[in-house]
Amino acid sequence: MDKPVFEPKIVAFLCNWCSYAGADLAGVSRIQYPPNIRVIRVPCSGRINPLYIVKALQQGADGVLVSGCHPGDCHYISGNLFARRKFALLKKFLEQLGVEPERIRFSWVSAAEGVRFAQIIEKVTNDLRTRGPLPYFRKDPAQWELPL
Amino acid sequence: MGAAAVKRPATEIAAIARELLAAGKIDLFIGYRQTSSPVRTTPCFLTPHDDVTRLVWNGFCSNNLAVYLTRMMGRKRIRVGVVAKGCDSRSIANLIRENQISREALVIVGMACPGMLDVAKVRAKLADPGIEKVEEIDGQVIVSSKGAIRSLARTDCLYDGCIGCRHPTPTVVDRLVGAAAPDRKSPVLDSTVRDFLVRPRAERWQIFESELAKCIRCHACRNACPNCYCQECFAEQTSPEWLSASNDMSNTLLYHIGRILHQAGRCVECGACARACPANVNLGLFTRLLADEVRERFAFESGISPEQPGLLSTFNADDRQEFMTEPE
Amino acid sequence: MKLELESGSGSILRREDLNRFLNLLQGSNDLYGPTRVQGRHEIRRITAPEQLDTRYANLAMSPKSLFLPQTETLFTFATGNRKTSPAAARAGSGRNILFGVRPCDAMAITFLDRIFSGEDYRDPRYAARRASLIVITLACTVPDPTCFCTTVDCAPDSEIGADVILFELPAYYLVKPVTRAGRDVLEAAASLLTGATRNDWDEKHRSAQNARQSLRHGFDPNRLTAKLGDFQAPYWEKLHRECLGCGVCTYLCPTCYCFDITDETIKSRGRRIRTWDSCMFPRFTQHASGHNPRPTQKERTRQRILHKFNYALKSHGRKLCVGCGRCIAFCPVGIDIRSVLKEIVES
Amino acid sequence: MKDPYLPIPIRIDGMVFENEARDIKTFRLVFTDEPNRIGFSFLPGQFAELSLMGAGECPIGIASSPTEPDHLLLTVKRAGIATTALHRSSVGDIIGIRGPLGNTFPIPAMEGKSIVIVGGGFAFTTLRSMIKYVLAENNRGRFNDLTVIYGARNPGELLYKSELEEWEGRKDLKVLVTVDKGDDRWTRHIGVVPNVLRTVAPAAKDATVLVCGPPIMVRYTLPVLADLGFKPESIFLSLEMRMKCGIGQCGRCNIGPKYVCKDGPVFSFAELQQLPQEY
Repeated sequence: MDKPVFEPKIVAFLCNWCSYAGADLAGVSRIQYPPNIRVIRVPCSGRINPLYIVKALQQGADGVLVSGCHPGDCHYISGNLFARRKFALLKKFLEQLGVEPERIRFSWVSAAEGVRFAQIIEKVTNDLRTRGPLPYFRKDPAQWELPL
Repeated sequence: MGAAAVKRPATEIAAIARELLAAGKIDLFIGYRQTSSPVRTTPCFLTPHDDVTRLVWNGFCSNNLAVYLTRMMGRKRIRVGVVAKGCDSRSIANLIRENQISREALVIVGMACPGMLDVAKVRAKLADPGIEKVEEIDGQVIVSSKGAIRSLARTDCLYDGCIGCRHPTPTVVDRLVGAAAPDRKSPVLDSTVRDFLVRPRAERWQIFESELAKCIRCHACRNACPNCYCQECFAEQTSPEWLSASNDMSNTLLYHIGRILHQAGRCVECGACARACPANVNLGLFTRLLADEVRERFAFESGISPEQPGLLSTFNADDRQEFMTEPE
Repeated sequence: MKLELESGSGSILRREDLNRFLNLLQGSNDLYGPTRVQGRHEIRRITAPEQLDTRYANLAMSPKSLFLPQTETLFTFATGNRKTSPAAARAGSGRNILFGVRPCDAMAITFLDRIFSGEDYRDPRYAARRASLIVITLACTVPDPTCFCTTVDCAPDSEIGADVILFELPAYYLVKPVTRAGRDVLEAAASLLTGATRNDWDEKHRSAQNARQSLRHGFDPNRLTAKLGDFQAPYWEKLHRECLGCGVCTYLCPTCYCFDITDETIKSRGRRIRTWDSCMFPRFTQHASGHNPRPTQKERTRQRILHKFNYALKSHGRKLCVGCGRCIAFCPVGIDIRSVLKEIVES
Repeated sequence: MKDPYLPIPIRIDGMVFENEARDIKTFRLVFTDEPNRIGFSFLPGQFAELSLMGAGECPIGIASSPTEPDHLLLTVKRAGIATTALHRSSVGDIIGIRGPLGNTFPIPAMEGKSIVIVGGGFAFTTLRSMIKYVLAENNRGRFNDLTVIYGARNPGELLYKSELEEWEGRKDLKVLVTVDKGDDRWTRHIGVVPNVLRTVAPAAKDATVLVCGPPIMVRYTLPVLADLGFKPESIFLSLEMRMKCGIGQCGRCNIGPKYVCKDGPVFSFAELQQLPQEY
């Protein structure tokens, strides 16, 4: 029997104006993409507190994707450009500490890019299938019953 | 010029404090005084009628006094004079920029800083750890213990963080004590950071975990940090609750990742967090990872002036974005 | 040989036999002892005697986490359904030997006993851990500059809280069983012990006297209690100014026991936990309404000092301090509780 | 060994909003198990830790009287995490309870004497327990006159409205209900509690007074009681503090050397005068 493929849980923070609409377009266009993402709609990628990403990993996500409007297209003019600085530092910092690059992803997807959205989800999911579950950092109730 | 013209820094600080307090220019002066230990100073708070001769200046004045400014000034109309080393002045510049304290209510007595002494390094070089007296003369640290006198090179006794100090002279200052030293151009990447980064990924995470396994979550690193002035820290927020009260590894990692991320573009690498840690966690390494990345990626140095815009409160349209995910 | 509990009794253990001695005591028990971790001495579970290292003035961390873990599961439960079914946490079994704590830390354990194993309410988890524990104290010969045990009714050779005490003398250890349990546990190592003589005791007394002489009060401890009666004294306005409110002093203190009880959940599983807390933290006393009876560091510092040196005397007849000096050694801003108390006495 | 931290299960049998602001609810709780019910023996003045799994515990004064043995009543204001979770729960839910905790009103010392009860706003809960206790058929003869003065900011904030009306109709106690600000339908007193107390002027001789209310009410009530001739020894107050363990271990609810959870919550004013003002 084939070994069952690991299906990662991915939390996707999508901005309301572009990437969420892009995901919506992928849906109404019947474009197939892996069902591994759990979407959280946010007003803007600039709304993302880096702690959301870290906390998602701690609480059971195998990976996190944040997606917003392309630079220049932000509904709030520049929210995504402020976000880009934060994301650059967060991603590099966690990678330096030893977190695999595949676990934290950022992308730009516009409301018209249903295909692109599906492709990104495909890529993110496939990479994490190869990586396997997050082996560290996660909250684990199994450790609650430690013998004295 | 006669020898009398060369005042000891402590005397000079005391004179400035006396003058400022007497003239009613400030309500409070914050400096250092010696504790019962020859290798420990403690913050010293002086009001107009207090004795300014208690003030000292030596290699053990490592506390970053900027941490008291938000506590003591805040929204109160109180004018403060404060002794500031290079790193402390950068913290002050950040606090002014972040609208936490008023520049007008502050007199900064800047110290040309020769670097602070790490007692652990001094002790490690002595046979007997019972230090009775310490003098610092011409780049030497002269330590007396039980009749024995040892002379150590000052450079061998500095805190790790002080060795690579880029801004020994205060960046924002009203009165300068000592001769200004030029900013040093240390390598962008600190050597301890380089050593860490050449290790395989899994090993890096393992080092991170084993260091933080020592953490007892007293949050002293946060309380000692001038940047950490939030009324309610994420570590103690209950809605949303970022962290439960448990000090399990997962929570400890989240706390430290969160704390360090909040320092992005703000940390001045004063080392207050690492020195405050009672559990000897190598916090300097992890905070410096981010500080180095800030320098490398954005060519940004925190706390250079109060007018400088914050790293994360601004952007460039052409900021690098090579880390973004593209479809295959 | 026969071991007696009477004063003046005791045995001699050659210094080179210490590891063998502990090995024999350990038997099938768990042994916790001092080991060097990155330049500091800490209590760890010892699996091989070579891990032991006794060259320290005091341990960096107090051993209180062995009895009062920083995080402890009180019970677990399932959430999400309407029924909750708390299940009590298991308590440990078997015997543990704790070797190498200093007399101050041993004395501190007796304070914790009063709180968690007192007359009113007994915590079964604490009681189980405590009942399984044999404390072997290592008396002090060279106190640290931060030590002040004699100021607070403890001593470098105090036997309070110990089951067995070892006095370190130049050539050997003088071993004294303090409790019946201590005497029983020593039987396992009887082959390494020889009877002590009056000379050995004289030597011990000299050594203890030397250690005691290196400790100075700096103030008259007897005047402290009277001075601390004034809740509104002007010194409270000043004593807290340096304090950053970090809680290092309370977390490292061997007698500080204050704790929090909270719930932690992951998905459908949850547990109620008891975790260390500190009177130095603003939220410690903050009501759900937002009202805080100790709103600033002034009130919190006052609480810590009064609890240790005044309230504890009233409710337990003892100061809640053993003079281990950790709060002095590790305070991030160099606050020295001795200087603080001196200032109060001299005010 | 009995585990003092383990809550026992209890079912929410009913709940009712008490005030117009809809942030105070009274919960009727029924033990799921007869031995637990019998084991939970308490007297007026005591409190219990209610346990909401996942949200934690909250210390709540018991508003029912031991003379109402079928259930417990606890009146809870929604404030923090646990009380919010409690407000959100439904009838039929099983929650946890630890207790009874703390001391009681000084019942033996009150026997044969008159009782004056002065309450304000939401702090009337354990006073209700005391009133119900005194009014119980077997108990009424043990005590002399009972005077109740109860005030709230406005009529909507009064607790136990229908019971107040019932008490007003009875002959064996005197009830005075007042509000700071009335509305169109309000026909009873208007004025703050200390003023009403001064007007009513209950006799201090052989009387005990129990005071529970917001700090501002307590502060202005105490001088009036002194003027009326009440000695600090015969004035009792019930205090509130942040609590966790409820058994004097966790170290946060102390006023001086006294722990409110264990040595209180009921203190005589004479006792409180000996303690620092830190509550």
